Amino acid sequence: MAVNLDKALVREKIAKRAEREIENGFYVNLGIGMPTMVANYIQEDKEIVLQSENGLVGIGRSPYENEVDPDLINAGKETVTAAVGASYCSSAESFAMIRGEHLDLAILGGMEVSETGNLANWMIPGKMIKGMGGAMDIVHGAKKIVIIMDHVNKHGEPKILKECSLPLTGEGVVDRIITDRAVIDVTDNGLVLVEVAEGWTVQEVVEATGAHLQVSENLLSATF
Amino acid sequence: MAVNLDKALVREKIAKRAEREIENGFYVNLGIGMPTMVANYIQEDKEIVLQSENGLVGIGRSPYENEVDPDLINAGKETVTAAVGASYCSSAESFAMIRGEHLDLAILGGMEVSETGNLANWMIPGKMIKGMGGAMDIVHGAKKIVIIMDHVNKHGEPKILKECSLPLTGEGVVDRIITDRAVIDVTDNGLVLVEVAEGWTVQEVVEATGAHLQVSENLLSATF
Amino acid sequence: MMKTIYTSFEEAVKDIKDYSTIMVGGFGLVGIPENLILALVESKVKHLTVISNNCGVDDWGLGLLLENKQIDKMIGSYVGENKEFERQVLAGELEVELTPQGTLAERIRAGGAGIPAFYTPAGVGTPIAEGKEVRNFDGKDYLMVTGLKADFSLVRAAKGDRLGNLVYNKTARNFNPEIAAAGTTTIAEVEELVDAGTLDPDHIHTPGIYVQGLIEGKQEKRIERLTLRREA
Amino acid sequence: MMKTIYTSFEEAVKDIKDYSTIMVGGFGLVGIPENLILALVESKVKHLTVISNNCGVDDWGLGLLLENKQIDKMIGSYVGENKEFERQVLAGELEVELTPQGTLAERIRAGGAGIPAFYTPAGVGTPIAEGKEVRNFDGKDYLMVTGLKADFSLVRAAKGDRLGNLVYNKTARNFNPEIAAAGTTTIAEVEELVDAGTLDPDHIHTPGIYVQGLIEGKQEKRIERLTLRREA
Repeated sequence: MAVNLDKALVREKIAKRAEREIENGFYVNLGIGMPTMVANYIQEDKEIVLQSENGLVGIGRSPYENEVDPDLINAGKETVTAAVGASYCSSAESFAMIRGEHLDLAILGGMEVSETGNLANWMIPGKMIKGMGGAMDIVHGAKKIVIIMDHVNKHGEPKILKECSLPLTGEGVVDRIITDRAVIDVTDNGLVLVEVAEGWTVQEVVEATGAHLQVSENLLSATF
Repeated sequence: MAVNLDKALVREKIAKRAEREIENGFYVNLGIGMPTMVANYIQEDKEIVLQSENGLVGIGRSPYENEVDPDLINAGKETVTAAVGASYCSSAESFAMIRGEHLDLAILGGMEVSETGNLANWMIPGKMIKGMGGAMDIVHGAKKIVIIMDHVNKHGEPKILKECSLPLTGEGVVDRIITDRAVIDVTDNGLVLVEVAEGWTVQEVVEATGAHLQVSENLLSATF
Repeated sequence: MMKTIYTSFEEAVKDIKDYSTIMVGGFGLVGIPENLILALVESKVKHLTVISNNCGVDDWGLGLLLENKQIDKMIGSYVGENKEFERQVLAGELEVELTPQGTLAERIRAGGAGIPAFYTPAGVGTPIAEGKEVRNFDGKDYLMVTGLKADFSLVRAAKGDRLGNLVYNKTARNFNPEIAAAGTTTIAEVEELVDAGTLDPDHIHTPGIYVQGLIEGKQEKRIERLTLRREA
Repeated sequence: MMKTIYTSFEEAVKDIKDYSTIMVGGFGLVGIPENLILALVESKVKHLTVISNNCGVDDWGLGLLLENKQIDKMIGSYVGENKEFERQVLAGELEVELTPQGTLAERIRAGGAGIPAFYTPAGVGTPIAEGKEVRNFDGKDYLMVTGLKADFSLVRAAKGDRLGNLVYNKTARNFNPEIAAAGTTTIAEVEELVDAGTLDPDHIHTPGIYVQGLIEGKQEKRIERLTLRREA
């Protein structure tokens, strides 16, 4: 039977699971929204660097009121501080760094992911298009791309599909999907279910997924 | 009758005439060899900036012995100083500046120039090829390209030709040629003789030129 | 390299005429040339093509030009902070060209660096690939995109010297250095104008060769999303 | 971002194997990673492809690798300071690819920036255009050239911190920043190794993300053309 958690708790659960993707020593870009929350859960024993595409390598914690510098923000336009050992660069240099695949990991939000790793997360036809920002660059710009999102949309329909119905952000770019219900890898042989969240069964996850899901031989259950 | 000046004096004469191409406020790149000498004759009332393609905007005078910094050289690998208000940049940025046509003027040496403004100044077939260095970039990288060279080679043969016989450095890139005998502009309608040096006649210059030379209506004589 | 030092913002933007293409530095409201934008609003110049990552907010930055209907076309990567923008687009009053942010930054750099076109993976297989050449290098597809230049570039720096050398503060650097290089005429609004020789040549972010005019001004530096650490 | 801090140059280059492609910073003898090159000579690694603007002089810098016949192929823009270079080329022992200096710098930048190819005017109509695509943009011809990457990049900086952030001194910057970004593994020889947080984040030329290992060393800094001002 499906678990019911309030929205904030679901987001926290996904963010905490996503944090485990970050290895010690990683350079990481966190997308705007839920991915930014991942930073709140980074284990203290990990030394990592958060990159912000507006030109900061080494995002620090949020500032105390007396530390606020209006010239220092992250890509979500929030005031931040710089971590010890940070550096600033231009947007062109920042995206040279991204496009050149110098980041180890990017964690981004998603609207839909296809079984071949296509991602849609920037526009809904008929609605005002606000722009893709840096998402189209970032999906090509890290050694590993992890998408975090709800497993189904507000109508209960799968967001993991054979083909995306929405316009794409990138083609064949997703390596791993983390939802409130499961962790799914995109492989050359299709989608592989590698973890099932606490409170969910393999059967329930398979039924809530709109594409063929192989079950890993090493499937883990109730990992988060 | 042709004048006879020793080699050093000829070079000085050409360099001094080339200096007149530099207007107040110009950013200028001077090629290695004779063009570098032009810096010695820059009139004191002109404020100009010399760019060095190895990453210095604002070459200063040569250093006194106690000022030598082995990390500070020009593109000719000579020790220099930085002028007041200079800046350093990477080679990629330096050539971005050059390729983007931010320089007002480049003064370069030449082996041959054609009537369509082709330049050959980097290799002689059969001889060891040392490389083009930055010349191929610079000929596309300033608003005006001035070539300074002897009017004829050591065998007395013209260096200004209908077609270059040597492999090119750039095609249609030269705006003006300054030799020991004349100043010649490369125009859409061919070569135009605009100045004749002291001691030379129009006839002598025409005869020592291997391409058709129109004589400017505003021809100046004995200007240098 | 003698630069024009303006004493009024009105004078600094007076050469910007109708139908000009202008590039404007900044990311969100950070690093925008606030006073140059205000002067453009006052100047009533119109039919502008504006190249900038964002388009301000409804009552600040490029949003003011928008409100005044001075912009015909906007090239940027994200314009989501602005309701008037949405209204004008839906009403067909404003043309928009959306470009991935990294592609935008690199197109601007290419424009200033004399590179007419380059290849990037961003956007392959997406709506923005329409009409663009796709080319495979080493088994991977890329789009060809072209360099961008502007008649006028407006940037903001923390300090500028009288030879046009600029240094930026923290993330206010963003698009400013590449935009400074891509303008036929580049005007820098600086927080502090200093004498030549004051800035360390190793620390200069924008060499003066890219800058034609400077003006000192005081900025409001509005904050879009004040995010504070909760006291422990 | 934990970087390997080497305590011997021998150890710093030990992963560089025969047939590796290496990029080496420097212009002439300025800004070259002197001790890393010396360690490569000692290592006797061979069949190297070397990408560097120049190839040292007969008895210093990359000239030492050449003398030792460790280089199979050289990609650079000017190799005129080296007699042994000439001998090996004429004897067919050394392959050379000459590239205009600005194109070389930009190809290296492109390699580090994930740009597989771009267009440049340099070389159109010259021998180096042979075999390259020519394309017209806005009435002007350009050559398509490709990005360059390396298995190992060796750079030299004035200061480096333990997170790999680097700053360069004066014209010793040259090719080093772009080469640092284009190496799969980048090793920096620094004149002074400092703690993280020591360098001003606004003054860092190479962000630590590009650097995998660092080592402190003392350089000779040989001068190729000492040019002095005559005393008045």
